[in-house]
Amino acid sequence: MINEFTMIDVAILTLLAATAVTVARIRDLWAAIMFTGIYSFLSASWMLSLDAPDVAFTEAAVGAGIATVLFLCTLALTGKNEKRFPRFSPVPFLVVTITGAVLVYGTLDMPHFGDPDAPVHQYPSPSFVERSQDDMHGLPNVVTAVLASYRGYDTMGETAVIFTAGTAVILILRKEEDPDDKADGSEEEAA
Amino acid sequence: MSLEQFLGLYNYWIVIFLMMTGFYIVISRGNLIRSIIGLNIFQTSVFLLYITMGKISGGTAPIIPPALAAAHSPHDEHTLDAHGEHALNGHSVDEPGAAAGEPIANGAAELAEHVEEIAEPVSAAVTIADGPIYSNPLPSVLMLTAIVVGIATTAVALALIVRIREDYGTIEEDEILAVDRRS
Amino acid sequence: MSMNTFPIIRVVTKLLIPYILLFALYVQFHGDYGPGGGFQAGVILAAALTLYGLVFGLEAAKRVAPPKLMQRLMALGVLIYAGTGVATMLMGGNFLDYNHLTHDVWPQVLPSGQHLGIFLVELGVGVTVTAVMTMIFYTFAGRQHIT
Amino acid sequence: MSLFVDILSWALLLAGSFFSIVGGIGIVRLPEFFSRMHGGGITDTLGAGLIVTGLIFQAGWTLVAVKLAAILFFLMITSPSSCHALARSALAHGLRPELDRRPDKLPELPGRRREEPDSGASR
Amino acid sequence: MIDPDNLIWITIGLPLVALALINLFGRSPNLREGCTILVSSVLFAGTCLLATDVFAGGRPQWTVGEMVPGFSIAFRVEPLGMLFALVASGLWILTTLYAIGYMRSHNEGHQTRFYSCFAVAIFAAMSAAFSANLFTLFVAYEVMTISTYPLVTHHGNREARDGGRVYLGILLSTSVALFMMAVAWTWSIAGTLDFQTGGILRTAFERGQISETQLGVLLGLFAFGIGKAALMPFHRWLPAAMVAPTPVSALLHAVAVVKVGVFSVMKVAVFVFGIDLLAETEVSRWLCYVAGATILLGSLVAMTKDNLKARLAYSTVSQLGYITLGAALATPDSVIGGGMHIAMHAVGKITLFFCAGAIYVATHKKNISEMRGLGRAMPFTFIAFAIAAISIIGLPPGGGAWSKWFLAVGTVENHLYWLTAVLMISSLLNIAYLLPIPMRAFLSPADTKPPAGLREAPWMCVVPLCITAVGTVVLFFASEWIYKVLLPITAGS
Amino acid sequence: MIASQLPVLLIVLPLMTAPLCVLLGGRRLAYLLALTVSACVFGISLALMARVLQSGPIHYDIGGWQPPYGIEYVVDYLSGFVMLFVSAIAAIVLAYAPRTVELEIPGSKHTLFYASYLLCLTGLLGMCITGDLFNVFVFLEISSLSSYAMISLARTRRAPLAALRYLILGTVGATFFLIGIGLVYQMTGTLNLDDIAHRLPREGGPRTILVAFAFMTIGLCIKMAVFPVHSWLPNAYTYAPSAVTAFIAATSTKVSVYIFIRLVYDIFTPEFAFDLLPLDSELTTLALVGIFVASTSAIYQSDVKRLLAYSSIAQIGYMLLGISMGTQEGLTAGIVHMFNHALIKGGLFMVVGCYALQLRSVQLEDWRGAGRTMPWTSMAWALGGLGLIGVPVTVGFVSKWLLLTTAVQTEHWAVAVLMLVSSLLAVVYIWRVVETLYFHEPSGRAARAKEAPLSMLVPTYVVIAATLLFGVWTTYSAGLAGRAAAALLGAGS
Amino acid sequence: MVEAAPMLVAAAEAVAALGGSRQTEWMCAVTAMAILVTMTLALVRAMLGPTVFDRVLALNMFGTKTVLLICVVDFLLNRNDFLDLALLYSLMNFIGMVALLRFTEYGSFGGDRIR
Repeated sequence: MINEFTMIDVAILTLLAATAVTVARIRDLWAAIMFTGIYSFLSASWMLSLDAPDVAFTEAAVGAGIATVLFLCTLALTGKNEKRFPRFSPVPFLVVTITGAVLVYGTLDMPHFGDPDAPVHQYPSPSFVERSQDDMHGLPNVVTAVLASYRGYDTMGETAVIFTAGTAVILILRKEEDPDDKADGSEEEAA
Repeated sequence: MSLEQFLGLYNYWIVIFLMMTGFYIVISRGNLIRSIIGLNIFQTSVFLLYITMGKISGGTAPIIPPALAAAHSPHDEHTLDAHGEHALNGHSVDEPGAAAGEPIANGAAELAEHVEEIAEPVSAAVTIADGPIYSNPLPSVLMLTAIVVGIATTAVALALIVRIREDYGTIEEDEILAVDRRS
Repeated sequence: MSMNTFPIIRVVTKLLIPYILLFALYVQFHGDYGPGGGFQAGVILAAALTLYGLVFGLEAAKRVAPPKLMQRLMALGVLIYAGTGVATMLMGGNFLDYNHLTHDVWPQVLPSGQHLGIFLVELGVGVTVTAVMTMIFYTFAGRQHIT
Repeated sequence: MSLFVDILSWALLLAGSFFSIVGGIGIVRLPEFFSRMHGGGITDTLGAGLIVTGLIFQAGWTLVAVKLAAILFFLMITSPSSCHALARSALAHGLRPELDRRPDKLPELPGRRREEPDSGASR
Repeated sequence: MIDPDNLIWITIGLPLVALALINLFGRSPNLREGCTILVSSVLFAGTCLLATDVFAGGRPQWTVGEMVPGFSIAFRVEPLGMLFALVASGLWILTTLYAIGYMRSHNEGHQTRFYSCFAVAIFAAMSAAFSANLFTLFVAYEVMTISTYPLVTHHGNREARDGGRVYLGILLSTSVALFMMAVAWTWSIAGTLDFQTGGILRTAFERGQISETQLGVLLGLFAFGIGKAALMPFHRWLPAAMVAPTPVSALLHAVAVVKVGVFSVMKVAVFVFGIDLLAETEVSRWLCYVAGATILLGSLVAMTKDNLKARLAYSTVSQLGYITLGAALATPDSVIGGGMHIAMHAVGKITLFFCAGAIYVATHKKNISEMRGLGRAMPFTFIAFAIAAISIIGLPPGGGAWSKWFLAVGTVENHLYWLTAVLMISSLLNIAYLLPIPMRAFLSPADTKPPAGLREAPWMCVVPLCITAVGTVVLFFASEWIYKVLLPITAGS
Repeated sequence: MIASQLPVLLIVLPLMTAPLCVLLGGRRLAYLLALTVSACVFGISLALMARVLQSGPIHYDIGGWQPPYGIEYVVDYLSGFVMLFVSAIAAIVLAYAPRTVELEIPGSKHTLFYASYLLCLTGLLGMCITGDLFNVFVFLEISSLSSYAMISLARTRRAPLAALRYLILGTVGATFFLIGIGLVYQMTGTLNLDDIAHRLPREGGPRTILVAFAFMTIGLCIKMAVFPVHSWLPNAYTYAPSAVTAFIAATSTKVSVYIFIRLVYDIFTPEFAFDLLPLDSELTTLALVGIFVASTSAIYQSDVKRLLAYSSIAQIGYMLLGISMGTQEGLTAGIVHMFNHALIKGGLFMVVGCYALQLRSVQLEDWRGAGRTMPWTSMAWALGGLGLIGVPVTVGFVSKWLLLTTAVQTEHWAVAVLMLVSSLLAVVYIWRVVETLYFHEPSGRAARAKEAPLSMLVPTYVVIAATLLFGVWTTYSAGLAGRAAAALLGAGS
Repeated sequence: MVEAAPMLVAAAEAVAALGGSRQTEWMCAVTAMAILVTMTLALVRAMLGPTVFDRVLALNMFGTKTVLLICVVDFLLNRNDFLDLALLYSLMNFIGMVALLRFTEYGSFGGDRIR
């Protein structure tokens, strides 16, 4: 069943592949970063077409927004130019090829794309979508329901991850001579 | 390898290709920032893998439009499942051209009368063929978490790279090695 | 150091930022109904602050959202989230069992304990994410160059 | 009425698509940066504007239309301003339009970059 | 009268009590050493008490519990172990006494550590002696290795380190790589590790779970794995350990370490394989050859050594060969001879070491060639040396005569006449390297005039060595009693 | 009510205390909070274990949702056991930490450091307690991220680099794990561990499941630092602050091993993993090669922390050996070695911290002769080292013995022999340090050094004493491990 | 049970109102393809781009085209609540551009340079 969705699907996938290869091959680091942003945009678009708007939303915000800014910040701090472009190295390529081949081998028994009989769609029964209307008293967004309630504990872990990352970044980059015991490592660098 | 198989799996394969591109960037060991970029791409592609799993043909995003949600009453939880199902089934997204009113009315009437007799031909034609199926929300939820984990890792990695650059004066793998060897 | 050489960007940014904030709030509180939620809202808020910082300089951004405050908010968000779980425990349920939350707080908007719980939890996520993302930007941008 | 609106919106969509592709071809085929900006401009303003307007017609007077309008507003503000900034930046970095081949062009002095950025843009 | 079962944990626990007291009073030497003496005396008394029961036919036992799931620490006293325990605990008193004199006159450091490790070593010796299964024996064996390492390297200098390296290296590697493997293997085929009269491998062998060749390999793993038995070529640790202070050498060579080694070999031969099985299958024949070679080579090397302690060390290697031979011959007489030799050699060799130490304390001389004419200044020491040497050589009225006799009988019973010859030659060699020492001391004139004021070592050193010298003679007359008490272990299953 | 909520408190308490530290600020307060909470967590895990022993596994539905929908906690023998020692080590290391933290981490970072420490603990415990596969990933990342930060804190410039290398490899590992989770999810439609175990199509080995298993294994192997993918570990352990090294080395890899055990025995079942995939033989080979390579590298290190790091890699090999044998005894050995190695390595790294504090160096040459000026610390090293070697009466022996008997029983002769031989390599590298401490003239630093402060020595000795205690009393180490193994195999088949 | 029927009908109609006609869907598909083609072209320029600015220009254009694509796909999928996403995209695109400009122009994000 090839329809317009398939066409969009193929087109976005092709663009994704092209972007990924470009990132791998482009010389300028900043350009690689920008292409990573593009990659995020594209994958978000594809996620959207795969009925995952929440993920698309997040991926766009994170991958294309925050991550790009962070990468550029780092690049500004470390110097723009990559000194030596890595030559093609056969060993990593071999590793990657083998890994990829194994994965492809693994796909052969997978339920096909969009197959309604896939275990993912058959189990648990009733599905989250069916249940959540009762459980959540009419909360429309099932993803939110699953995220915050059914798997709220995961999300708490996620919050903890973010908090950990914040703490980690401050720990790593705070000035050592900072005499202030409390918060804020960078306030005295005004001007 | 049949065409059907190819069509059913090519999405996975491209995603695998993307993953491996990212993985290659990580392990080809050049610039540290580039490694992190590779890591980013690798992870993003894994997100794609998950999202592909959640997709169901002819499905739609697991956000139940408020109008439909309103049809649910929180009180009659007893029969709620059946109602919800049929209310959804009443509408067919993929047949926009058809005059929507009649079959829905039919279906709804049928349902209202004989919820149990769903197997009856008339209603069956409406319900089974193409109800709005919702894609699985669980992969989305997992990936929301994974995205957060990914950006957290990226942030920490970049912070480390800044420190390394300040201490070593370079972020190239081989130069760092050289500096280390000298000292 | 702000982007003094780009007056148009400055103007446009000034124009946009209120709307971005509005958008963030919309995403935060509309997350139950459409795509979005605490995390996304947090990122957008942080992006707004980042944009402000990019265009008007780090110091300006720090005046708007002081790092000390942000560092505390980082912690606060996690506490809100886990605190909600603890509250459900104190009310006799399992951890994060929102059905045990009283839901007569605002019946029109939050018709059930689940709604209230999700609301609180998303708020926690939003606060943490905003604070952490902003903090991360501050720390990176505030780092001095060594050439 | 409904059909008329539909047809109008289809036309807008098609036009938008056309300009979009034209702009795309422009950005690939045109010879140098400043002329390519022209291609980019076409897609960003004409293409985007027409398509979004077409969609607004599709949506009718609903919240969706408001959102679309907001998007259009956003695009119309941000895209040109970033293009403008880009051009400025390009000029400041010494990139000269192909047509601007003055013989008496001054060599770039690193120290003067900030002071004379407008010389190219105002012409 | 205390219940014999309780006596087991009392006797095993006493050295640990001593350990605690030693560390408690570490700061006041008199109190510390007084405690050691006191506890060791009590221990000896307790052991004697226990011995009366065991030799009367009692088999007290005490199970501590599982140390590793399925493997318990358990104790069960039988005559061979009892004999060993008696020797060890009795000699501990004397060694302590001697050590006090030696250590004080040398102003050695770390004395608290020294006495602590000593106590732990005795603890390990007692545990090994009473062990009811191979697992317990192995654990005790390893504890012994570790606890004696600080003693060997007591001086803490480069020489001590090198000696310690060899000591620990050989003992640990053999025990881990071979002994442990052998224990595990035994367990896997026999299903148990409990010592039983008549052996535990018999049924497995009869069921065909282990072939004759494998049995031989297993025996080899045991024989070489128990490195403390100093079977060649794993004997190098013994001379290397000579860097230790003399009381330690005495402990190592006479009381604890080597005796644990040969005792383990005996135990394995008698209670794991069973002498009947060994005799039937003749898998231990090769071990006889190795033991014979060790006996001969040990004596030959001892001849070449001028350093007194080194000579004694190689003598020990040779003598240990006798005991191993006793086990390997696997006849009742030879086994009893081997068991007896544990006691005989212990008392004899400790006397020799005490003498060596006393000489060193008094004159600071280590080499035999420097000892001419010392006998007149130190008559007690050298007379004791002579008596003990006679015992080691195997001449009456030394106790060694009997044990060597039984071993010789064993070789004849096995029709291994050339081994009988080896025993004879070795005894001749013993004479050649041991007797000249007291002879020269008394008969040769000194090369140089001994310094004025040269006299016996402190009484704390001399008294113990006199007692042990008398002991060798006493054992000569007590041998029949020993024979009788050891007889039960040779009974068939 | 509290009793039924204990499983949650175990996680939520440290999770909430971490932000509380940040919120309140003040390093002293943060430390006290962290210490109190980690002690509480230890108490809670004790209580949970007691309940499990009393009334069987505990299930707790978070949010009140039944498992296929919600996430559940499962506390059974295995997870309870792992949590017990992880929380114990965390509490003890925290009690030990302040002096070294003061020295090695800039003062302004202390508050956040303790917050990170708590987060790391949360992550580790969360991985153990959860019954949901994806949740494992989330908590894995919490612990990993906080450990990256903590590793990078040391003042040496190599620390951030080590942390980054760890991060890159660790993230690749985690991503592989994530891919594996995805594939499993796709084939079962569920993430709950029990559910997966029931629903996983194993018949005929679907290719997707094989690949999923392979990816999860590789991912975990990276986290466990199994031989070919271990390269992150030496640097990370070497350059991290002492307290961090002690904590991470003792707990982090163990928790990954725990997940691996869960994976093999609970989810995929040994029949699938070992019969369909030749995972056992491959893992055994890898483990053995890893043991030899890592132990040999350890011998040549001049940096003591690095030496211990390589030894950790080798020890992981022993755990894998046990796990890959596929029998209950082997599994018991693997599990108990997790516990034992946690104690030993924790203790040894704490000792290293003591030296680092007093000598300001972890280079072996700077430690020369420190045995005289820091006798207690040095003795702790020696005792801990004995545990690592696997001498009887230490915990190391228990696991080695179990491994050996299993190998012999299942007739993996080569494995048994190689394992024993490899454990001799440990003697070499541990003893090198011991000799440096005791048999060299004190270096400049060591001569001036004083004994480590009591606040560090006491926790260190608590751990060291535990290595001795659990070496003889295994009811709650090997005993629990045995029950855990029995439960795993009972449920799996 | 009987009272629920009118509500069901109302709900069904509401959903029907969201759906467009078949032709519109087709139109949208065409537009989407056109946008994708433009995106491809932009990507080509971004890869070729001799100067930094060409690349930035192309990337910017790519971003705005993505926004449009989202809008169109929304209509294609009949899920208009995704439009928030388009808004977010344009916002992120803008921020990315500003960050890039700041990067190329100032080479720093706040702190001073020390030499």
